[in-house]
Amino acid sequence: MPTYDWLFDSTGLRDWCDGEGGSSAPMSMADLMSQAGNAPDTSVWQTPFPSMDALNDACASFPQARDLTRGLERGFLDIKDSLSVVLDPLTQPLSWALEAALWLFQTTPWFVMIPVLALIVAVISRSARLTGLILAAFGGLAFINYYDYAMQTLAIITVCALIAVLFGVPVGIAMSRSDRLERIMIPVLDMLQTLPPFVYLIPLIFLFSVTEPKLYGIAVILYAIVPVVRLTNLGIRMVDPEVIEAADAFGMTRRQKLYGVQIPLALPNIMAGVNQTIMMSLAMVVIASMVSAPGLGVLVLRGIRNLELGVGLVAGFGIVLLAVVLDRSTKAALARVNAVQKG
Amino acid sequence: MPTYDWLFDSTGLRDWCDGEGGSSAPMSMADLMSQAGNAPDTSVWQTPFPSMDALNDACASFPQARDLTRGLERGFLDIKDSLSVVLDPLTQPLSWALEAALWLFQTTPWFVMIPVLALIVAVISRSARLTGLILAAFGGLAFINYYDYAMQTLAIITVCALIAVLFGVPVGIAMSRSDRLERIMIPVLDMLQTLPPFVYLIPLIFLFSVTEPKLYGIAVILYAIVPVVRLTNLGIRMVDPEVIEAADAFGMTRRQKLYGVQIPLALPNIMAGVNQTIMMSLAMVVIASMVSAPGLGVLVLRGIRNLELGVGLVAGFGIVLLAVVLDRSTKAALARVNAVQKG
Amino acid sequence: MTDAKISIRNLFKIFGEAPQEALAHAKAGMHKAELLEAHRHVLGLRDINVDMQEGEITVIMGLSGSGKSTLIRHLNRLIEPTAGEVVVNGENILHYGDARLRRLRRSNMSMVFQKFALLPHRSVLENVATPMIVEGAKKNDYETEAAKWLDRVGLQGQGAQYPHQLSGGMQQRVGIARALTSNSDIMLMDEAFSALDPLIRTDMQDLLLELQRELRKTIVFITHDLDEALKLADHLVILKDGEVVQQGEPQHILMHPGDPYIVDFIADINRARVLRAGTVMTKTTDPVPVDSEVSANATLEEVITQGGGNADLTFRVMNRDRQVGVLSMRDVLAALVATEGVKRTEAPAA
Amino acid sequence: MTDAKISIRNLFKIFGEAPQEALAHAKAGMHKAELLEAHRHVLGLRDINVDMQEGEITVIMGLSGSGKSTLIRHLNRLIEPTAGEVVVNGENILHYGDARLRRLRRSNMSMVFQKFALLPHRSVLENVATPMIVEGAKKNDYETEAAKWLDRVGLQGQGAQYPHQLSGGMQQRVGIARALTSNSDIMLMDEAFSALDPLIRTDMQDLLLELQRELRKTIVFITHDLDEALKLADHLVILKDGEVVQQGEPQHILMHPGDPYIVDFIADINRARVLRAGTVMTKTTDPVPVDSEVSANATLEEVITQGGGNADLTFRVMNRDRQVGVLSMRDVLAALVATEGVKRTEAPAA
Amino acid sequence: QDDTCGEVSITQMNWASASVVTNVASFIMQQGYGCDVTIVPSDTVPAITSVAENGTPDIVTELWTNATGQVYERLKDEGRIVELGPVLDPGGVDAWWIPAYLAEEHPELKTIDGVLAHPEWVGNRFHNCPEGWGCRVFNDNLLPAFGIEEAGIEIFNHGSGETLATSIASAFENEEPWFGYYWAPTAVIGRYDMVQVDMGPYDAAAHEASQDQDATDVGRTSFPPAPVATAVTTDFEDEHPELVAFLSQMTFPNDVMNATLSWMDENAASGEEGAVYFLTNHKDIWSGWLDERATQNLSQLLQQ
Ligand SMILES: Nc1ncnc2c1ncn2[C@@H]1O[C@H](COP(=O)(O)OP(=O)(O)OP(=O)(O)O)[C@@H](O)[C@H]1O
Ligand SMILES: Nc1ncnc2c1ncn2[C@@H]1O[C@H](COP(=O)(O)OP(=O)(O)OP(=O)(O)O)[C@@H](O)[C@H]1O
Ligand SMILES: [Mg+2]
Ligand SMILES: [Mg+2]
Repeated sequence: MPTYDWLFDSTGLRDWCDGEGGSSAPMSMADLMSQAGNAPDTSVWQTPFPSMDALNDACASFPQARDLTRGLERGFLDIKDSLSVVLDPLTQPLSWALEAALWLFQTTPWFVMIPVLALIVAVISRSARLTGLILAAFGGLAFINYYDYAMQTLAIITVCALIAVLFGVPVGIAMSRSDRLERIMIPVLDMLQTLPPFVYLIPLIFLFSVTEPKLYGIAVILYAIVPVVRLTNLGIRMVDPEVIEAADAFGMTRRQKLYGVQIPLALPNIMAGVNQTIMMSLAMVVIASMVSAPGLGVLVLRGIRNLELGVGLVAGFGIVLLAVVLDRSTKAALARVNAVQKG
Repeated sequence: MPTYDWLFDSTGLRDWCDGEGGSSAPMSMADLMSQAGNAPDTSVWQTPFPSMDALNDACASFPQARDLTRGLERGFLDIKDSLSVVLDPLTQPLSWALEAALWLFQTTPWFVMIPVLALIVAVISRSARLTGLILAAFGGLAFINYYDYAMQTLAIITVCALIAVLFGVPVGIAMSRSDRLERIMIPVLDMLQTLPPFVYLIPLIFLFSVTEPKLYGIAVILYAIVPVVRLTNLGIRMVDPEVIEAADAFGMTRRQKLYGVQIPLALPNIMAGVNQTIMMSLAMVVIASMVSAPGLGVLVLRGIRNLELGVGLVAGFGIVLLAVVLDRSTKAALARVNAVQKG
Repeated sequence: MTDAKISIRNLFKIFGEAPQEALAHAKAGMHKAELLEAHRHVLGLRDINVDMQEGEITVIMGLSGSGKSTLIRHLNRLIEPTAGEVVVNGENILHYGDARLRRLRRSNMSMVFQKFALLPHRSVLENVATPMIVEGAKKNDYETEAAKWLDRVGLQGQGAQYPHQLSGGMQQRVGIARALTSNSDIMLMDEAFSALDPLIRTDMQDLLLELQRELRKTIVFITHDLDEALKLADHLVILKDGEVVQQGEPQHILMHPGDPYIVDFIADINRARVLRAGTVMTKTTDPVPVDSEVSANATLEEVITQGGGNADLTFRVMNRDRQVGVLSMRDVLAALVATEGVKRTEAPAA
Repeated sequence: MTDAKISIRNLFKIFGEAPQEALAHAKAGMHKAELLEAHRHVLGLRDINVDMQEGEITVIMGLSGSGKSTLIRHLNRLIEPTAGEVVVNGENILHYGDARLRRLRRSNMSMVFQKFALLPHRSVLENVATPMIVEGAKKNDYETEAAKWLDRVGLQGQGAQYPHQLSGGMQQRVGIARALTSNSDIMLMDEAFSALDPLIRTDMQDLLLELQRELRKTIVFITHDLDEALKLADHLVILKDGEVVQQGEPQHILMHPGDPYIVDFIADINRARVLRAGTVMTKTTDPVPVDSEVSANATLEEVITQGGGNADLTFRVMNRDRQVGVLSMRDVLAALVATEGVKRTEAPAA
Repeated sequence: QDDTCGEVSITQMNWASASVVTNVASFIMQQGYGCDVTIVPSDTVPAITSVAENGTPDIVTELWTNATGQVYERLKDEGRIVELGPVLDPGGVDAWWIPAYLAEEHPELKTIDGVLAHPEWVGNRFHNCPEGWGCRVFNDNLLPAFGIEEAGIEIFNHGSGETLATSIASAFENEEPWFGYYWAPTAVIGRYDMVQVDMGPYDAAAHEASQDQDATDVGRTSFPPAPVATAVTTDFEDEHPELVAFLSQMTFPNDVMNATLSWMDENAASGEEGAVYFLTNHKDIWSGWLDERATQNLSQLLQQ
């Protein structure tokens, strides 16, 4: 069976293989079957890839793939403590912010909260229709007793999106001003967007106490920060070069140019980024609920775990409703920014 | 406690309330506490929203919120059989396609598969570097014994993205030709993108057996089809109106215009949609593994379930690697389309 | 005038939600600015009547937004009018059905566009062959024909390239070749040369005139450049705010501008280059004592050159070997500065 | 020539990866096309030497891609040269540090842009006040000053509007007002009028000339329109492929084009409108029998008008009440058609 | 081998012991009975729902029947599913646990009264099940019954089993107090040395009541062993009597299962490898599950 014996025999590594106490892999199902007398036919077509396990078969000293993943795990656990000493206090404010927001959104009575939300939307959108939509949406959710869950979700999204914007915009600005930073950040952003959130949740769980809200806060922020960074960078880089030239020609300093020209002109793009950031934090609420975030996500999970179709669907549509409301409100704000500049 | 008694008393509905055998909600924790003599202070600030449950408190005949979700569930279960009769055969080919692809990708030996993949990429990208990347990526995955999982994931993505494109492009074309259809479709697409995939997994589990691959196939396709539809529509609508005018001026029929002008010119956009569709199907692999899709997602889940940090991380990076490879390859194809047209 | 190749009659075009209502106002005498103000409708064209003769170049000019593009797009019905008739070859094309309209576009009219509007994904040869491909021709059928026209516009051997590999001037030549391939007798050109550099532009104008001398198509040409208009036009139509301010022979308009707007417009023109002996001569067939002969088509510049700087000559003006008038250097000089006079005296509308 | 306000000496600009290497080739005599072909570097400017006098309008013209924008951007160092000097007020600005350069841009130079380049999120008044706001002025400080210049360009009371609410011509006026607010003595204008309609363009040219008569700034003006160049220029620089083909007084260039390229360029010009009596007269201070007097600055068109069409007059040409030459109508006519002759005889370079 | 068996599908739940059970069953059915086995990765509720709605998969194993709510009971009543026998002997363990080091330090904590008396020793926190799990229902009823909150212990509802497990792991990493619900046999309990908190006597009525989501006044009770069963569809029962016989016999002693799980943990082994480990080391156990024909088919292996 060990196809790659010859490799170690011919290179004279046989001694090393047999020498040290290398561990051999546990028996696989295929091995067992062959023992049971039903060996799968081993034609040339079945030649295994010279993978770590195949090589370990031939030479016990060669590490197995599982040694690799274990090593990774051990390595992480080794640095985990020092990491957590640094990160824990740094991220503590996030926990506080989330707790405070959850407390605020939940203790404020509905007859204060709903009008306040409607008022905010009315002010930023100047649209009666949209304000009506807000009232109807939250009224509807409250009527079917989903108000508390919706508020929890809203609180989490508010905090996370706010923090994502707070960090994302400066990062985007920095990227727009340095081609080198841009070259470094773009793959990082790409990775944040393709890496399944579950994957970075695992180390996070080890780093922080699972009972801390920041656990899901960080997961949501990491996932949602990408668009605002990207679009801030893009927006500033796309500012009409003639306008930038004019700013230079009139002797503006880099600072004046940034605050007086680039950011204002990139505002439509930045706002589009904010809109997407909010949408993406909303997309994460279900996954966040897997690491104990309260809100509508919990109901969706309950729906899927118990196959309570109704609960899952209604909570899902609750999320969609929140999404529509937030999307419309930010787009209305965006439209007003655009109207001033025309673009 | 029932704050809204007056509502039913004053409207003369009291009889109706007490008449029929309406079910009263189970006693809540708060009720229990008040019975225990520890009634929370009920100031005006605690007035509950006139929600279904609050009204049910006051009037037993008024339905509770859970009646709503239960009703929804029952409604779905009632139509489920007829739905399933229609959908089951319609979607059967998807199961076959997935099974065939999984079989093909898994039985083809690695020393055929890897070169074939590299060759495909070499042909579409004409880039030695990219081809090298492919070889390195799959070789690396194989070396750490993740080859089989990667192939399963690749098979699923290939089939799902292909089907998404196959359906998405015509839908996008139809949208671009009818403003009405566009108005109808845009909210549907928005919803598909904001609804957590978990939510539509629930009814799918009811509809199809968990043994059928189409269960996750449909979930992946529903999630991934959005960008290709959107960008096909956008691409065709954005074709330079002067070129369209030229086509009209030379007497092209609608058909000639579509195939000879609009689709070729929208190709860069359509390709960008295909790229995003592939990325989104990849983003779904972990969630798909929750409903029995094989592949790297299984390992990610195993990583978090068994707290095997290393396995989760490596599998996660395997997914990112696949993402990078697929992204680069489709972008290279896109670049070649663009080079011909310059844009 | 009924034998005109194309004849536009009482054409109105109004952009907006309810054009028919606005049309009533326009017919009642409202103009562009008022209609926009009072009814939020854009008056694209208002009561246009133009005849375009077979084998002539009709130039439509006017400032941006004056309705030039709107007008030319009515000729092949890329835009539907709000009211009025467009008669081509004696038939009102507004009565055409889809198929008949397509036939008109395929075989009677071809168009050249300001931004070239080539198909970027097709080779130059395929672009030139577009009108034939539309008719279903295969590569074998169209190859020689398309190559012929490509040669004709001076792009021999470039057929295999793609549009983006060519310069602007070359792309526009492809556009012209494409229009010529359709073998239609009417060519519509909407600011076909506006996107080009001045020197290349002069080249293209010369190319067009050369082709026209040979093929004698009916050409409708749009420009907002007066020099270009005067160089090309047999018949000149000046639009302003969707209305025809003046139309007629370019020489005539130059000598008798009908409107202060036109006076402004022609103020900068190089009159010596544009005015012709036949326009400024004193008409007479009487034999008079003269120093030399000039053609009625000669520009004043040519007359002056011919005179060698001599200031007191008198010429006999000839048209096809027959005297049609006489022209003294004094008339020439007077014509060179005539505009100012016209401005002050308000010449009657042509 | 050392007392020029701005003096450009041996300026080279090469775009590409390794400009210094390519520079050696350029200095060794390579031209744009060869450099691109052989070394994949774009020759932006090659050995430019131009002096711009205080209080004059220097017009730089040339076809698209000839390096006009590149040149003007060296004057305030928006582009760094590959080699050479730019001397402003006697100092080589290439030695300036950041702060000193900013001072130069703030107080000595201002710029007007082809596409206006206004700040869309600021009101018109704030846009006009940009140079003062950059210096840290508050609303109170800049308001009157900005309003003054806004008046000056004919936009009284439009200060509260936003740029997108104005038409193109009005936006360009804002751009000019902005440049004027900086109170700098040098104004750089890169195709400032190219985006405008012909009639509005004429307006703006007149506005510029009027302001210039009054404020006597040093203006560098870029255009690819010869008519515009001749109308505005005190000194005309003609670029081609990054090199100066000819520079000098416009009248002189017209009469003595140094290059077939320039001949092509000026072929279309309205000479009567552009040539002046002083240029074509016979220089003499001897009293001769004449019919009338003209100013040396009068255009030939004005001379002809003054002659009332009379073809055999002779004028005394006066400059500040002193005779500087005589001009016969025969000279005038000869000058009107001179180009052809030059083309044939290859006039020596100016 | 004969191929009278045909195609069979069996679920594999997403925790470690279930994957051992499934792989063992699958191996025996393949090698012993000549079946063509498809393993369907799934979860308790989706699996049971799929059986209810679509009649597939054929075999659901390691089914914690307490966690399935009424669906399972209904299916049994309707005669669409047949429970064959227990998978674990004596059964699954539901319990409230504390880490062993905590029990060593404060032996009082081994009883619930000790915990209630010294909530600070367990970190003033109870780690509860996620929403949607069967255990959540009875925990929510039992927690007030024991007066956990009144004692000053905060109840933390986890979002998923993963965070619940990690909280144990991270408590062990840092030797911190931990108190909460978990179940066995599992990889986590196999890996970490946990002690069950003694919750007093078992009260069947209270236990019954605690299964109801809407129950109000539940008394104190400890957990009985949880039934963990193998179930098959009635169609399957008719068609494959020999497999039904085997599956009814298939019962893993708890200690063997725990040993297998901790071996898996030490070796970072997959469920498949765990099954192989069991099959090679405990032939005495599984040989008793087989009928004659299967014994013969597997004789080569059994004799080694
Ligand atoms: N589809 C439309 N909807 C509304 N208004 C339109 C539309 N098309 C043209 N117009 C208006 O009609 C008028 C004439 O437009 P047109 O494009 O014909 O002008 P033009 O003379 O071709 O100008 P340019 O030189 O800029 O091409 C303009 O005021 C324009 O705004
Ligand atoms: N940043 C740059 N990188 C490379 N080449 C450049 C760059 N900027 C200008 N060039 C090249 O330098 C040459 C001169 O360009 P410039 O913009 O100065 O021309 P211009 O005379 O202003 O033309 P236009 O009339 O089109 O504005 C052109 O060939 C152009 O392609
Ligand atoms: Mg137009
Ligand atoms: Mg330029």
